[in-house]
Amino acid sequence: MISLAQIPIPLIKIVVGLLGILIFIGLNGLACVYLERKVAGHIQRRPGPFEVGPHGILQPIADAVKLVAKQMITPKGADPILYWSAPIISFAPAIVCFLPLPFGPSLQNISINIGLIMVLAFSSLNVLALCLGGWSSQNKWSLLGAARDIAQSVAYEIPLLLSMLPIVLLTGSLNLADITAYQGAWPWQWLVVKQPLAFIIFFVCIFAETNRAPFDLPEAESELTAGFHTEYAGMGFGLFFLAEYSYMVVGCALATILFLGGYQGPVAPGWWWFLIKVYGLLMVMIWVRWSFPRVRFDQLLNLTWKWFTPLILINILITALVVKLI
Amino acid sequence: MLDTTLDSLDLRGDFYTRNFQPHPSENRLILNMGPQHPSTHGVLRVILEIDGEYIVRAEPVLGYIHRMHERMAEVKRYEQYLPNLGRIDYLHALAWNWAYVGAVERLMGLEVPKRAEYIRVITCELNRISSHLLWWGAYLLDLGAFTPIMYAFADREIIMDILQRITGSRLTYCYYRFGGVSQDIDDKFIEQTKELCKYLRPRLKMYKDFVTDNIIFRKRVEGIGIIETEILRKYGATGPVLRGSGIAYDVRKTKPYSVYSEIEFDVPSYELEDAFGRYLVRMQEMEESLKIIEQCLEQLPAGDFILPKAPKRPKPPAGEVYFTVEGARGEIGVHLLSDGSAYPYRLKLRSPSFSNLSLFPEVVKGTLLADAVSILGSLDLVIPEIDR
Amino acid sequence: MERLGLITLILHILIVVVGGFITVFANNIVRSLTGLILTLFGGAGLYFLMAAPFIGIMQVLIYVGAVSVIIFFAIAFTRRAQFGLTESRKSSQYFLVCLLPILPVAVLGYFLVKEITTSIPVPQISSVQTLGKFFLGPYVLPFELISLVLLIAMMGAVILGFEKKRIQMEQLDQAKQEE
Amino acid sequence: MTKEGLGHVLEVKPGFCALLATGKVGYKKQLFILPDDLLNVVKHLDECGYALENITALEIEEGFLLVYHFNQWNNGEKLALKVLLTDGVKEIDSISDVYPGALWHERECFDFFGIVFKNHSNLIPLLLDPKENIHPLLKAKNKRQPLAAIMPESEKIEQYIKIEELGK
Repeated sequence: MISLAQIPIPLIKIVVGLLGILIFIGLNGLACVYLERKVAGHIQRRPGPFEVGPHGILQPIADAVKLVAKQMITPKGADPILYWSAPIISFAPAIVCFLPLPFGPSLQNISINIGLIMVLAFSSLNVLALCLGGWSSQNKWSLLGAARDIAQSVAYEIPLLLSMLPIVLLTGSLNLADITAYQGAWPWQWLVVKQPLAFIIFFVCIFAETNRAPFDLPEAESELTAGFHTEYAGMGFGLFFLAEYSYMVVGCALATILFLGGYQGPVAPGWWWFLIKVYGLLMVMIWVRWSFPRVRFDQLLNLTWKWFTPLILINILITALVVKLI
Repeated sequence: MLDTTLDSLDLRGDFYTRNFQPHPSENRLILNMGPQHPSTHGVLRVILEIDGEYIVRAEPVLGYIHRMHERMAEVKRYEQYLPNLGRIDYLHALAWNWAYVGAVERLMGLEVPKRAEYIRVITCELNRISSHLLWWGAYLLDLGAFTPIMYAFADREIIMDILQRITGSRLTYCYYRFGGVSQDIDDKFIEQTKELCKYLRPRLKMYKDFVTDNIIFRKRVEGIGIIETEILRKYGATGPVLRGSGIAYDVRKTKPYSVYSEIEFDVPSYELEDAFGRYLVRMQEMEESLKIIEQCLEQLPAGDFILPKAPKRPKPPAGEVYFTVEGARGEIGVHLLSDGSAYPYRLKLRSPSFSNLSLFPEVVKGTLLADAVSILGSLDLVIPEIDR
Repeated sequence: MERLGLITLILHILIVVVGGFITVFANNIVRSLTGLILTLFGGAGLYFLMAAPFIGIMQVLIYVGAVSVIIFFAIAFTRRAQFGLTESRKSSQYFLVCLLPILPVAVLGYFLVKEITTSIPVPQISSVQTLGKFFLGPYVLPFELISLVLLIAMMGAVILGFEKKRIQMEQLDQAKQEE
Repeated sequence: MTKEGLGHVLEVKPGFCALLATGKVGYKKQLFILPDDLLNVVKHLDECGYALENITALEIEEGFLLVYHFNQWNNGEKLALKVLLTDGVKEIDSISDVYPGALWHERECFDFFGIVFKNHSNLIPLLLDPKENIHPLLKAKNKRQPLAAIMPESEKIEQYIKIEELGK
């Protein structure tokens, strides 16, 4: 028998951390659903959810209950194993993405020296899940959605990776805690001041990465009905949904850590600063979604390949020169 | 063995899919857009042959809400058929009302009182604005913007409230009668309408800032769905689709009916030939409609709102009449043949959306799927009107 | 701790083996690919166990996240995959398939038995900086050559893409003219 | 089909079209032609820049009357072409080669009346169920009226025009 004391401490840390992350993802999903609906409501000059609980605060729970209680339908002719593994593949890597994020000065699950790449690697798995789901649904709209998703990932993935390089060049580290520590507490000490172009490109690419409007091409309700998740019902759709919100938070958290000073703030640094910045960026994402039309597919490719990639390459070159010279 | 299974797979689908192409070539996909699809606005179905996302061929399939209005006309008395007209184009119901009532009036030689004509113009233009507003919201929804439709509906609600007080219904109006209208307008209506005009002008300006000048929107409509004049002529397109290509043909101006000749207004037309041209025409038309309404309210004469001797159960003399009015989607025509009995002998409804949609396969060839949605939206289709 | 490590190792080997079997025996091309991805994942896990997390993550980022997705793109749109068609194999094919892995196992096994190397009990974690210095130091030529190959591959893809687009447009024009 | 019923039907020679009085109908011009001349006339109208507006049909005692509505954009002047199919003939040339917009209108007529349009590229039901072979606008024999009863104006022929001179 293994006694409790024999269990290695890192393992306990990871298990506790994972539990914490799962709770955070769940709560974040609820908060995001409420936020999205409420902000959308106010943008559209209507109150948003108002019936369940005061100011509709319990609406996300009602939504969750509805999703869980719904029948899970497998379409005729679909590949059942791949069909049901797709939402799981979409959701599971999101948990890993949270591991190296420093929420606060001492609130980091694993302090890995390649944290940035780890987040990127696991967030790129979402594409795979989307194509599997789209392909296995045995629905032509889903298939088109999957195709769009792959082409889109080819488009945004490169400028997204490149836009982080200037930061890595400046800080000389891939550890997210180090990058946060490199920046100061005051806004003019943040890296967004040194790298405004990289920040803009990074943030726009995050929209594409999370399939949010105006780059929600794989879903594109008005064109592909619902794209890759046309056929999903109940928690199958729910997991895709949760994954989307998780990736949104991961994207905004990365932007916060890389460009906005992470958990550092002018007064009393701590995890609250981190959350304020992350949810501030989330609000921007929601705001953009409800204000802009969708771009066309080739326009996204043009934007990323013809504008973002050359611009960010020039940016890297200049950064490298400056770093070398100073 | 593989080939035979492929063959049998290709032969799936209904009559129209099989008729479209029994054997699609390699790398091409036959796709059914509709009958339930978010951007076909109703139950239109378009069979597409796509290569990647490029559309090689398209064929609309109609008839999902076909109700045989023309047959219904032959078994109903003239006055019994009136409510049917509101159900043909549910967005601009009053124009259809007018087309039918006008045709019967012309056949019978009824002279409509001046006040009734003015009331008709006011209500019809109000209805046109509400129709264009809904199109505006729905079109942007097609392009992926979720918010404008909420704004459009909020504005449209005011117009519907105004019309509801007078006509008694909110959507499928049956307001016009042979020789006039069913109910006179009152001071409150006039006051509300004037307020609406004051309210809508800055709103339209806001819509321009909010949507028309948006770069993403511009890129989605400019140069998309170019329709040449020759195609428009051969397919008989009318309305904003025609005026978006630079031809200022408007029944209200070219062949004025009712009191349109006494009112000053412009017929907006843009020689852009693309979806943006059609968009601008409709946006401009709302302003023109406001102008018409304001003038009519000023010039509104006193008098009867319906001919005192108007027949409740008309029995027009034998003869033929073809009466056209300008609807929100184009020229609405009613071709009526009477044999002198209380039932129409034959009634043909010429719907503008029908002709406008028929050129869609021609325009959509070689465009992307996303553009097809944009083009379909820019034609402003109302499916019940096409299917009738 | 050691027992835990052993369990993890066996788990990863199992993932690799199961993934490999799925890849070979699945009668649907997309399922095969999924098996391949599983194998690659197991491989990434093994790198982690060998205290080379950078390589492991790169495996996930490049092979799973990028290469597999591109392969998916290529095969998912073939007609066979589109309609979910499956192929039945003959038993002789299964035999050949089983025979094939014996070769590398034999070669590797021979060297393992012949020259037993002593492994480091606790592996050292090499930092990214060391790796980078290696790539731009002693291995600069192969490193640059690889980037050149990648560049050429990218250019080729672009050229092929343009070519295909041109042919498509010609076909469309022809279809228009025919009407 | 008695000769008496046909007595009202306009006598048009091949190659000519009869210009009818319009009265209050709402057209600028009304032309009555023989089925064989249809394509010829439509080609002339195409050259004159007319837009196709509508195609409709009705069943009368003599047979089927097809009405083609054309329109001119610059002045809104409408022109109606009327073609009578007598003696149980249910076939007529399709004008879709000249006006592709006619494709759907003709399909609709095929749906409602069962009139077959020759050289139509895709003559399948447009609005009705393709499985049910019914033509809802056909009238019972006792309900059919003669042409003169529903179109009193069409008795008055103003003049005959040679088709070649139509454009003038």
